[in-house]
Amino acid sequence: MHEWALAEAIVEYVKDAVGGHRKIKRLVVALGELQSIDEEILRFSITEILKSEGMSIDDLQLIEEEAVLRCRRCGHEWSLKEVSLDEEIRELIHFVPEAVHSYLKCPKCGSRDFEVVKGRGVKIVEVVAE
Amino acid sequence: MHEWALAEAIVEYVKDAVGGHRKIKRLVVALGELQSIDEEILRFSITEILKSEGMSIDDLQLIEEEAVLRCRRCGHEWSLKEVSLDEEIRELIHFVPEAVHSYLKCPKCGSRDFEVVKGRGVKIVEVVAE
Amino acid sequence: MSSAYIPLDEDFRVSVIGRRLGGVKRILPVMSSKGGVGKTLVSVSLALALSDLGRKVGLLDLDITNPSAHVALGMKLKDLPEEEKGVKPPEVGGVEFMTIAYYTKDNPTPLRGWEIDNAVREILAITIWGELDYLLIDTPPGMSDELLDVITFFKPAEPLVVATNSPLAIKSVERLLKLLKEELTVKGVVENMASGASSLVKDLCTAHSVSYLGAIGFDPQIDSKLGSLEGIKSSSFFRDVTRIARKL
Amino acid sequence: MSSAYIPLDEDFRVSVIGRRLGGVKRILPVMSSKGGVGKTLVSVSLALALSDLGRKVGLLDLDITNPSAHVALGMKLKDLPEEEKGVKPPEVGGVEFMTIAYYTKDNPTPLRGWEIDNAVREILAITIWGELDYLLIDTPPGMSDELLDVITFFKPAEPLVVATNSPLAIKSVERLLKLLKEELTVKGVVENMASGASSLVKDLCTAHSVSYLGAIGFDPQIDSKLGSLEGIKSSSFFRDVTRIARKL
Ligand SMILES: Nc1ncnc2c1ncn2[C@@H]1O[C@H](COP(=O)(O)OP(=O)(O)O)[C@@H](O)[C@H]1O
Ligand SMILES: Nc1ncnc2c1ncn2[C@@H]1O[C@H](COP(=O)(O)OP(=O)(O)O)[C@@H](O)[C@H]1O
Ligand SMILES: [Mg+2]
Ligand SMILES: [Mg+2]
Ligand SMILES: [Mg+2]
Ligand SMILES: [Mg+2]
Ligand code: NI
Ligand code: NI
Ligand SMILES: [Zn+2]
Ligand SMILES: [Zn+2]
Repeated sequence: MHEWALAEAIVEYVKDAVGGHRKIKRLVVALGELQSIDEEILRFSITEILKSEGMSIDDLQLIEEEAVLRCRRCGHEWSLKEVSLDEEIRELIHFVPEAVHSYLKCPKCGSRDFEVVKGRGVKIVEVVAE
Repeated sequence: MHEWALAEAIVEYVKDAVGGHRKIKRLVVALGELQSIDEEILRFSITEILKSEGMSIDDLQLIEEEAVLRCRRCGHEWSLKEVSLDEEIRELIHFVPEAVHSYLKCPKCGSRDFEVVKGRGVKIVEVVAE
Repeated sequence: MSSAYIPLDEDFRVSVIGRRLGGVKRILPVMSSKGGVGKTLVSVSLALALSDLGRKVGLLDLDITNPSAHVALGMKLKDLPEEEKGVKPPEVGGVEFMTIAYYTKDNPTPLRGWEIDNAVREILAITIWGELDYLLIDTPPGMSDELLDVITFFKPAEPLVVATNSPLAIKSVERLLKLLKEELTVKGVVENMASGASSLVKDLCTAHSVSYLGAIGFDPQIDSKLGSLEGIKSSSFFRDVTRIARKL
Repeated sequence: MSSAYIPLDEDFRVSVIGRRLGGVKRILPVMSSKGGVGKTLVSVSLALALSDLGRKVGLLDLDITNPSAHVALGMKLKDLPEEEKGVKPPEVGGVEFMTIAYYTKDNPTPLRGWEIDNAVREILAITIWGELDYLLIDTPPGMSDELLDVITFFKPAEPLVVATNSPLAIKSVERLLKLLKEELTVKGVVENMASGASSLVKDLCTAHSVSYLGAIGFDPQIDSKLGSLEGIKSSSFFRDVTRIARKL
């Protein structure tokens, strides 16, 4: 349930973004595949925290973003489907996505000098106040 | 005259970029203000080196790019006009532009945690083979 | 380009960092651009010493690509920290201890600078510290992402700078003091592996108008005591650190 | 975002690096993720020792945010290197020596990772090495940009890994060996500040199937000799390094 902590950060950010507004019309949050965020828990947490702040939300969109990784050494791009990451390791990456460099290598050249081009973690895409 | 070394790198890159072509139609190189590249020396060097490789060029465009710096701490954006950099220090930055962090601070908040957003150094903008 | 540093005001994680540190009375990053001067041993021992003196203490290892505070503390990295509306730093020797090593498990973890910065922001956003009198931060050598992030995210930080009387360390620490003094107030300098014969570190403090907080003598036994809390606490290193802890 | 790493195949500077290193027979990066184990002293002394043995030697300080090889060598940083179709590394004690400190002049130079990477590429593109039997590279601790760039740009590199028998150093070196062996052949491990009593470093070599290249004893005089070539060469440290140099 560390999703709650991320939800607190999201709400903190949203509060700033909408100024004094109490009603959020739309909030779009991308969930990068690498971090395996529990969508339902995050949705619940954001809604609860907004409520406790006396705020409401019409439309909370959580959209999944596929992870794309690219090797800085050889240029190869790949997705998580191409590699195997067991449940236990996914759990570690869930907390700090950069830990992926401890467990994965480029499937083409074997280097750990790769980057997560897309789908690392949580990202706010859009906030619209009433 | 370390511009010669950069010209060698540019030609090496261009040779790759145009495959086996011997005639370059257009080469556009941006010269970031921060690095104070001597335009005439660079032009001379590129032309000479191309010639020595049995290659020719129609149109060599060297365009100046103003430097823009942005403070990572306070967000302030500034240009080199806003600060003073004497000749001696410009010479040091000429060789390794990152040395700018040894000599400049954000004019607004005093932090050295700023980045060169634009106009750092030499950059190839366009290569067109015949 | 994808590999960019996210501007502070565009990163939702940054918005919550102030609140996460809200219950912390004093933040003491242990710093030195020179490696091997004793940052990790000083931060670990200082945390244990302050806890023994009855203070509530947290310890955060921010040496992201080479964490080693857990090795000094003898943590086995078997279990993950508890989750409860965030990550609760496990307790060791009375100290709330957080490290990326819980997740990287002593595997090589090569990270480019922007990845280090990303990991730091993530850790700061999800770690739920209790009410603390002191948060000690172990930092890596060099003058790059972790160090700049410490200056950015921990306010007001009171850096403890560790120096030895090696000329290479003196030069590095000089550069660091110059940088730190531009942005914040340095708590002081700790001299480590002090021999008594050299006054280089004291002279450095005078030259840069920072406090000399005390000396830790060379302790030939310390390496053999690492990994055990009782071992560390029985060392002359720890006795010297405790003397410094009383002054903070 | 502006703060991005330039992909290798989009950076014109990268195209010339191979040629710049074309006259170099062997490239020996001196590495250790642990700070303070002696990387800088080993690389400096090894360069001087190999030169004394009649080899053509270059030395490159790639500890970009905390360069210190020039301090050990006693370079004053007054003059800029000569320019002649590039930058000619000045000679010191028979060694061609290149460092960013010629340009940063012992000022604090905090750089984010992508800036370090940029500086490394720039230096490699403009430095004109002579014909060299050996190019030694001093590297920083940690496992970030400089280290990854060494693996990327220097091929084939034969890393010399420096270790001490401190448990923290052993753990760091273990992670480094694991990483290096994934990508290249490690030349071997140098044990520094060896006491004779501990076999931790030898055991590490056995466990990871890398050569143990020899030991450098603890030299209580070495700090007082830094900054002078004659000083360094008269040390027991240098005598031990020379023994290792003969084996390379
Ligand atoms: N006071 C001391 N006496 C003896 N050895 C010490 C002392 N302080 C540090 N050391 C040695 O230095 C090594 C590096 O210390 P460490 O705390 O890891 O430095 P840093 O974190 O600055 O890299 C330790 O493992 C130990 O061997
Ligand atoms: N063999 C040795 N005997 C005594 N002291 C040493 C020895 N090797 C290194 N040192 C000490 O360790 C310090 C750090 O060495 P340095 O080469 O700068 O390490 P690194 O480059 O790995 O950080 C030196 O300034 C010196 O004080
Ligand atoms: Mg440390
Ligand atoms: Mg540490
Ligand atoms: Mg060094
Ligand atoms: Mg160095
Ligand atoms: Ni969770
Ligand atoms: Ni020039
Ligand atoms: Zn690859
Ligand atoms: Zn600023």
